[in-house]
Amino acid sequence: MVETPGSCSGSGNERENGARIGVFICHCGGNISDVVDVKRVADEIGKLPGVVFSTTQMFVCSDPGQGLIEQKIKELGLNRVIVAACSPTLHQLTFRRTVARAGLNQFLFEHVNVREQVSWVTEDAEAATQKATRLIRAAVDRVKHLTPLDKRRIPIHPAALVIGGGIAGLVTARDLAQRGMKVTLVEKQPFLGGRVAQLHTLFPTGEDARDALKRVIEEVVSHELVNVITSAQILDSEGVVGDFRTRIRIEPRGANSQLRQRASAVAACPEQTINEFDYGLSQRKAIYMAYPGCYPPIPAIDWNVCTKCGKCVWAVGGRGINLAEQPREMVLHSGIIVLATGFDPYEPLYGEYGYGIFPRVITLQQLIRLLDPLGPTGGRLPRNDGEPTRIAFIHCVGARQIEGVNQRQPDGRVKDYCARTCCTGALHAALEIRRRHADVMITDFYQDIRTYGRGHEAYYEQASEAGILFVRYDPRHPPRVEGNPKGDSPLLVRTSDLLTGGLDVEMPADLVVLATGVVPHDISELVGMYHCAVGSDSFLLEVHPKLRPVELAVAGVFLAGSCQGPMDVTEACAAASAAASKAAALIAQAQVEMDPFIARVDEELCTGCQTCLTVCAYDAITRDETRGIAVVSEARCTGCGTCAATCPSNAIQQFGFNDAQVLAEVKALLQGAALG
Amino acid sequence: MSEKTDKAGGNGKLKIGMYWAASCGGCDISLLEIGPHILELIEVADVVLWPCAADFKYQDVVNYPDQFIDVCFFNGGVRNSEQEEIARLLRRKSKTLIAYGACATDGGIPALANTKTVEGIFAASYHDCPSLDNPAHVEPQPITQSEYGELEIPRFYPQVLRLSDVVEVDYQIPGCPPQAERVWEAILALVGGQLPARNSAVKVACFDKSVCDECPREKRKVKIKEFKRPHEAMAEAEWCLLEQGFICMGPATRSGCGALCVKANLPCRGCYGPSGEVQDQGAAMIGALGSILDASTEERAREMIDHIVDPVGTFYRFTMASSDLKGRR
Amino acid sequence: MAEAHVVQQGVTPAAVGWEPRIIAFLCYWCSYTGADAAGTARLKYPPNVDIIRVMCSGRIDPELITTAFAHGADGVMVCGCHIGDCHYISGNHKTMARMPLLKRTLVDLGIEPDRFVHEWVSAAEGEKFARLVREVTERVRRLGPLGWPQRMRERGVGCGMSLEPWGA
Amino acid sequence: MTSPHVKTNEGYRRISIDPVTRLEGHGKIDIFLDKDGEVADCYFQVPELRGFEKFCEGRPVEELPRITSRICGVCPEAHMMASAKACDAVYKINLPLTAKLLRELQYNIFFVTDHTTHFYALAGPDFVMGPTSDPATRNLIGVVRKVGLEVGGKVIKCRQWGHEAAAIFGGKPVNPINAIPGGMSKPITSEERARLDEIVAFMVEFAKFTLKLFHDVVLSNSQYLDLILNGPFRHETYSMGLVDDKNRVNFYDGKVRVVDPEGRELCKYAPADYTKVVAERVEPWTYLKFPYLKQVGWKGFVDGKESGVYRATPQARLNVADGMNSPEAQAAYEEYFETLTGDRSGKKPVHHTLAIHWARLVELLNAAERAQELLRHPEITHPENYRVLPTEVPSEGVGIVEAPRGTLTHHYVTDEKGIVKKVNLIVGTTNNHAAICMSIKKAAQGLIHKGVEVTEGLLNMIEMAFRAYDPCYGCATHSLPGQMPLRVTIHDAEGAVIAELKR
Repeated sequence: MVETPGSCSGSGNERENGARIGVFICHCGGNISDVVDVKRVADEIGKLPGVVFSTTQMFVCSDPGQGLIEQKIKELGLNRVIVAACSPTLHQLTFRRTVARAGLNQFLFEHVNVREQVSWVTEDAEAATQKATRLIRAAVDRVKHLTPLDKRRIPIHPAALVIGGGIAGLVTARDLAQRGMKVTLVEKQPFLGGRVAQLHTLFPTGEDARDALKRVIEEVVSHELVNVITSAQILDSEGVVGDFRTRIRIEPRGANSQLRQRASAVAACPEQTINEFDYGLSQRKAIYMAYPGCYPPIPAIDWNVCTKCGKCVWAVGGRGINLAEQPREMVLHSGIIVLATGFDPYEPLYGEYGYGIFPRVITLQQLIRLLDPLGPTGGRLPRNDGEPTRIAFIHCVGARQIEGVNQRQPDGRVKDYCARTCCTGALHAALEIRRRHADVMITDFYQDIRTYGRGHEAYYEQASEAGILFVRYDPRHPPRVEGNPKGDSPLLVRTSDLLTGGLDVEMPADLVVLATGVVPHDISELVGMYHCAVGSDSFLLEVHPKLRPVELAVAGVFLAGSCQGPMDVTEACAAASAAASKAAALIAQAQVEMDPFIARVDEELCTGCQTCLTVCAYDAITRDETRGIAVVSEARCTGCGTCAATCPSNAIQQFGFNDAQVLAEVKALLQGAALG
Repeated sequence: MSEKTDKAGGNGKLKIGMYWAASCGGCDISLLEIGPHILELIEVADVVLWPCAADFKYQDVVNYPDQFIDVCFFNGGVRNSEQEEIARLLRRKSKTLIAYGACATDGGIPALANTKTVEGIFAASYHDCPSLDNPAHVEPQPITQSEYGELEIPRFYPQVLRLSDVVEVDYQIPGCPPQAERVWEAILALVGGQLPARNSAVKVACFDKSVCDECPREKRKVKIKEFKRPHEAMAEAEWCLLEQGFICMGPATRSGCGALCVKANLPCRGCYGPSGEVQDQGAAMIGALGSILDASTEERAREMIDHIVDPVGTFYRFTMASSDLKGRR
Repeated sequence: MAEAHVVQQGVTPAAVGWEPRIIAFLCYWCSYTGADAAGTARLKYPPNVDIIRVMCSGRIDPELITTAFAHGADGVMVCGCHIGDCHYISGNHKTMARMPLLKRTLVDLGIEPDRFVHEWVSAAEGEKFARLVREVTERVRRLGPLGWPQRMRERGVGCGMSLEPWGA
Repeated sequence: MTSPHVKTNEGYRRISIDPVTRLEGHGKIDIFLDKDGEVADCYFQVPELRGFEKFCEGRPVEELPRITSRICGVCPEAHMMASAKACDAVYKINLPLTAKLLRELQYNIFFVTDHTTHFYALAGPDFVMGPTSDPATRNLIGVVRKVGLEVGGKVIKCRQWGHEAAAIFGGKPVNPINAIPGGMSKPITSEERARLDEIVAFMVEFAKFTLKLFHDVVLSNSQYLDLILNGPFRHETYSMGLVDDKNRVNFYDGKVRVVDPEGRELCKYAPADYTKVVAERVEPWTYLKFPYLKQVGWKGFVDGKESGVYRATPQARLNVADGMNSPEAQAAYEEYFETLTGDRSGKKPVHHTLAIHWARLVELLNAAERAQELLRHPEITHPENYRVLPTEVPSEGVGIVEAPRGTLTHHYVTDEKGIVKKVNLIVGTTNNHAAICMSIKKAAQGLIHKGVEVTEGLLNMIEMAFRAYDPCYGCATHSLPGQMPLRVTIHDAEGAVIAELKR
């Protein structure tokens, strides 16, 4: 261990704005020290003005390592601490806590990355050692400009708003309630259940989807802390973490719990419309129940279809139906918000694999409805003459698309991501068909089979054993679906089979099932309202895919389920529980702690030019008309620093990243470079 | 040695000097702009150097004791060897040396020459010019032999320097030219000893806000749809020129001028130099401008930016010599 | 000739063992994590690029870049999240407009385009980051030292030229 | 400043006047005396260069009026106007009436201000105080003290109101910016017109007063008159100046007319043709070029009909013109020529260098009167016609105005986007460069003889020859004028200082 108090006696420190810097360089058990000569670096750094202690450690993150930091802070009165080790994404928080334990403000700590960005990427040991020295030297100059910062603390109203009544929203609401949190669950549709209600059985367990759903709904609606609101539409939302005010509009249901003879009310209705629950495979009335055993178990009236003819009212003797019911508005007060807005199945473009042209080309979702004993056909597949004998599945429809090969979507992009659920889903359905009709011949056109989930691979094996024929197509030349000139079956699927070295395959089919991908449910108005980050795949974007997977960058807003990306039911529930626990933890703190790296306006320097007012994506900057200067709302600011780079007078500075600090880094890194 | 020096020296009045080096003379004129105050000024102060207005001589200045001049206003930057020497001389002879005007503080318009080479400048004047008659390709030389002896002219420097590049400066008075009212206020503050502690970074006779602060035009908080050059469109009278798409340096420019150019319906070009604690006016403006484009794609952003035909000449119109990079490579 | 009036300009040729000095400004969420990914994958790249971390590429003030060149950087890199993937919604949209504008300005001042690189690097693109560093370092190496500070000192910036002849 | 180690050749003495004071800009004079103490030769050197021609390249042409006005802060309007006119030509714009009126109006008001400055601050002291009076008082303040505070007040008021007028047009009192391709950046309101009317009315009165002052102080002083008529300050050159379609003096617009020493027209050219008439020589010992008349040719620093040397001064403008465009000024014009040539028609040119001061005052009156006339034009406050937008593709253009110090030419070439590719400038003072050298030499030869003691007053009289041109080396060199006061050193044959003149 090298200790070098020499070069920086008291006076020296005064010149360095009184900084007493301790530097701890990690061997990382050789990960760093095998390449970087850490001892030499410690020596070099020890000579810098302001540095009163410089040492190396086998594992700085270990208990002895952290112990040493605390000890030296107390012993030498260190007021700045630098650790050069792995990436800050791993241990920055660890060491902040360490220095805090020793009574030093945690933001007087600086983390230098000499593993991921030095020892692991550099071959030449000498060069790596010099680079490490430069980076730490820059940190030394940077920390001289650091000031103690406090995390922002904002009180939290102990209630949660969950948006979306699908499986993810339900699970989130349940978990929150079970943790004793007050929850309001709002659903746009008149009925809960979302997409899962439209499934028949669930993989990999094969259990009945609606039974599972029913159990969750029971747990939710029976819980006294949960308030469920259906037919609810979000109008606008204001406020910040801890104190959101969300205004909603509740469409009139038309029917209420006094309605006894529900069946006759529905039967009496003369109006028919397409039943979106069956993906257009059936019709429903203007007053309807979404599905058998749906919740709430009360019919709802579709006002777009209802003519207010009154027949239903007559049929039930006027009790329980009110055609004059008016919409209501209310404001929901919550400390946090969970978005569980779900997905929509990919709707193939007209003519994509013959979709829309040939009635016998259907989507996997439609097939699942057809297989449902309670579905439009009571579980029977469409007949032509006799049971269909040949069914072709085509995978990756509206998924893993290739620019230039697949037709662009209305948004100008192609759906290049894997929808993850359709492989298993398709095989699950195919096997179901085989179980029911031993004689059906099934061909499965795929580019890759991705039955990645636990127990999912079994479907693939069973399918192969069950004699389902797999044809692998080249994604650059996807199969073509055509009408069949020969009468034996209405359709033809053509492609060349990679498995047989590109042999041309021409497969007659009575039914073509498109295993379609998934797209996020359109929530553009919510995205604007809550300043959500959205990925190029137009799913909502978490703060960090691994480290903070269920949080949005906007404090207090969480993600649950497939609004974040394609998920099967298992994953959606897991994500929902994760979101619930994160949200609950936040509420439990009673106050929220936020990183202090926010922007602040120097009132002296602000010239009132108003350039910054349009740049904040979070509307955190407003103009104080009386003083004619800009003001940053601490609670709204997410600390990106964009406004700081915008301000033409450098009047806006970002804590932790102000000009002095970053410029000090730049100049320190370039020491000596000036000599060419 | 002339009695007038003693006169200037003897009566305990403030002794002021005004010198013009690498500038256009507008600064001297701007000092005359204080108008009637001139008569007040000569009551409290003696001019001991003001070449364009009075016959005080180089020899006098040389003979003045060091620190003899109480306040010396030095306008213009340093373009040649003579100007550097005079700057050093006046620093020696002055208690307070003030860089007066954009050329002295930031290089000013002449520092646009820092974006060109010396060879290019000479070529444009002496070799490649439509009205030229110079078959022998003659160029001015520092020393020329005549039949009677050597003739000498000063060395031309590689680029324009600020006064503070050459000598220690006590205060900066920005502006092209500085506004008379501001200057008179500063002179009064000076006489009353109310100026802040001297420091080459201290700017006086100006405000800390930006030109927008003095600009009467309305901000509508909209992003810029497209850029327009001043001659390409009629500007809406009451509305912020920048929001209309005319590049206006106002947001990145120190106030004090009274937003005169915008009031004349033309965008600010930044003659008062950077505002706040900014070092590099151009970089600050680029940071601001880039943040307020109404462009959602890179292509659109590039299209818009391509209509900014002369970034350097626009963002560094007056401050090339004080910018981070100082000039062209 | 004009030279008669000017001290000879131009930096001394690349000192033996000269190594390019390149500063890279990276946003924390995408590009910095991308650089970490390169490390985790043990991809090798030259040691000439020193990384400075900011929360969002929108924080990267052009003044940071002019300062870097003015203090002797031979090259500068700016990396942020791909357009559409910004964790602060649209911080990188500002970068998207600032950097090309700044680049044109730098080029007009004689800084070769290859010395200033602006690229999008996602958290997953460790390979891309490593490749970028290799390419940029190589290009800058071919261009040689920029040597801005001594170039300007030779022209009298900050010190004057004290050129003879003149009288006094 | 001359370096101590600059060599003077065997057998000669050097007198350095470095620099000349009370002019805008920096000029340096080296006089060489032979063994007999007679003037062997005399060099006037301009030690600066700024390179506007070069650094205007790459700039958008519409910015040049704002950039080139910084060539000279003493006459920024001149450069702004010439530049704006060149821009109009580049874009092939025909200005609407109100735009033309406003520009000429602003320009004439500027002329009043500028001529006032020169007469009272720069030239006046020599006459009011006397050529050999105490240098300490030989300045504006001295003048003010002598003629009285009331007059001084007028002078200051005239300048101040002049700049207030400039501000009304251009926003800025110094370095205005308002002339742009296609016209002016803003119209003037009837309120502003009313205020301008007040200002201009005062200026007319002030101009008359100044002419009277010149009569009382100068013309009625026989010594001065003798100095003007018979002093070593006369030589015959060609004259150049801008005239309107009736060959009357016009500062803002028209064609450039050149007459020979006898007053016969040599040529009359449109701005675009300037290169057919004027060419510029380069000498190694000065940064400033020497324009001359191509048709006549460069014969060195000599005057007369055979030499291409010409002058472009207030006097030259009167010489080339058949008259003035305003009544009072016309009267003054006739008196001027009658007094100096005996021919009130103005057909016979005046060549007395010191009489340029008088000519300047005739112009002062003309500018004020002309401004008054323009201001009363009904279209002057038209709310739209102050500007048009360019429609043509920009290419090349020349703009010419009369700067107070001579004919000012701006010549631009641009690409199809209006980005400047080439700039050429011939500014007022440069036209007179050769003539100035000659006047100085002539004055020196006339004044310095064997045995004559070289006094400060004597040297100031050499400076007077120079000052008459109101030369502006800010303009001329488009350089950064730096002035040093007068110092005279007399070296002996070995170059050693044998006498250091102190004032």
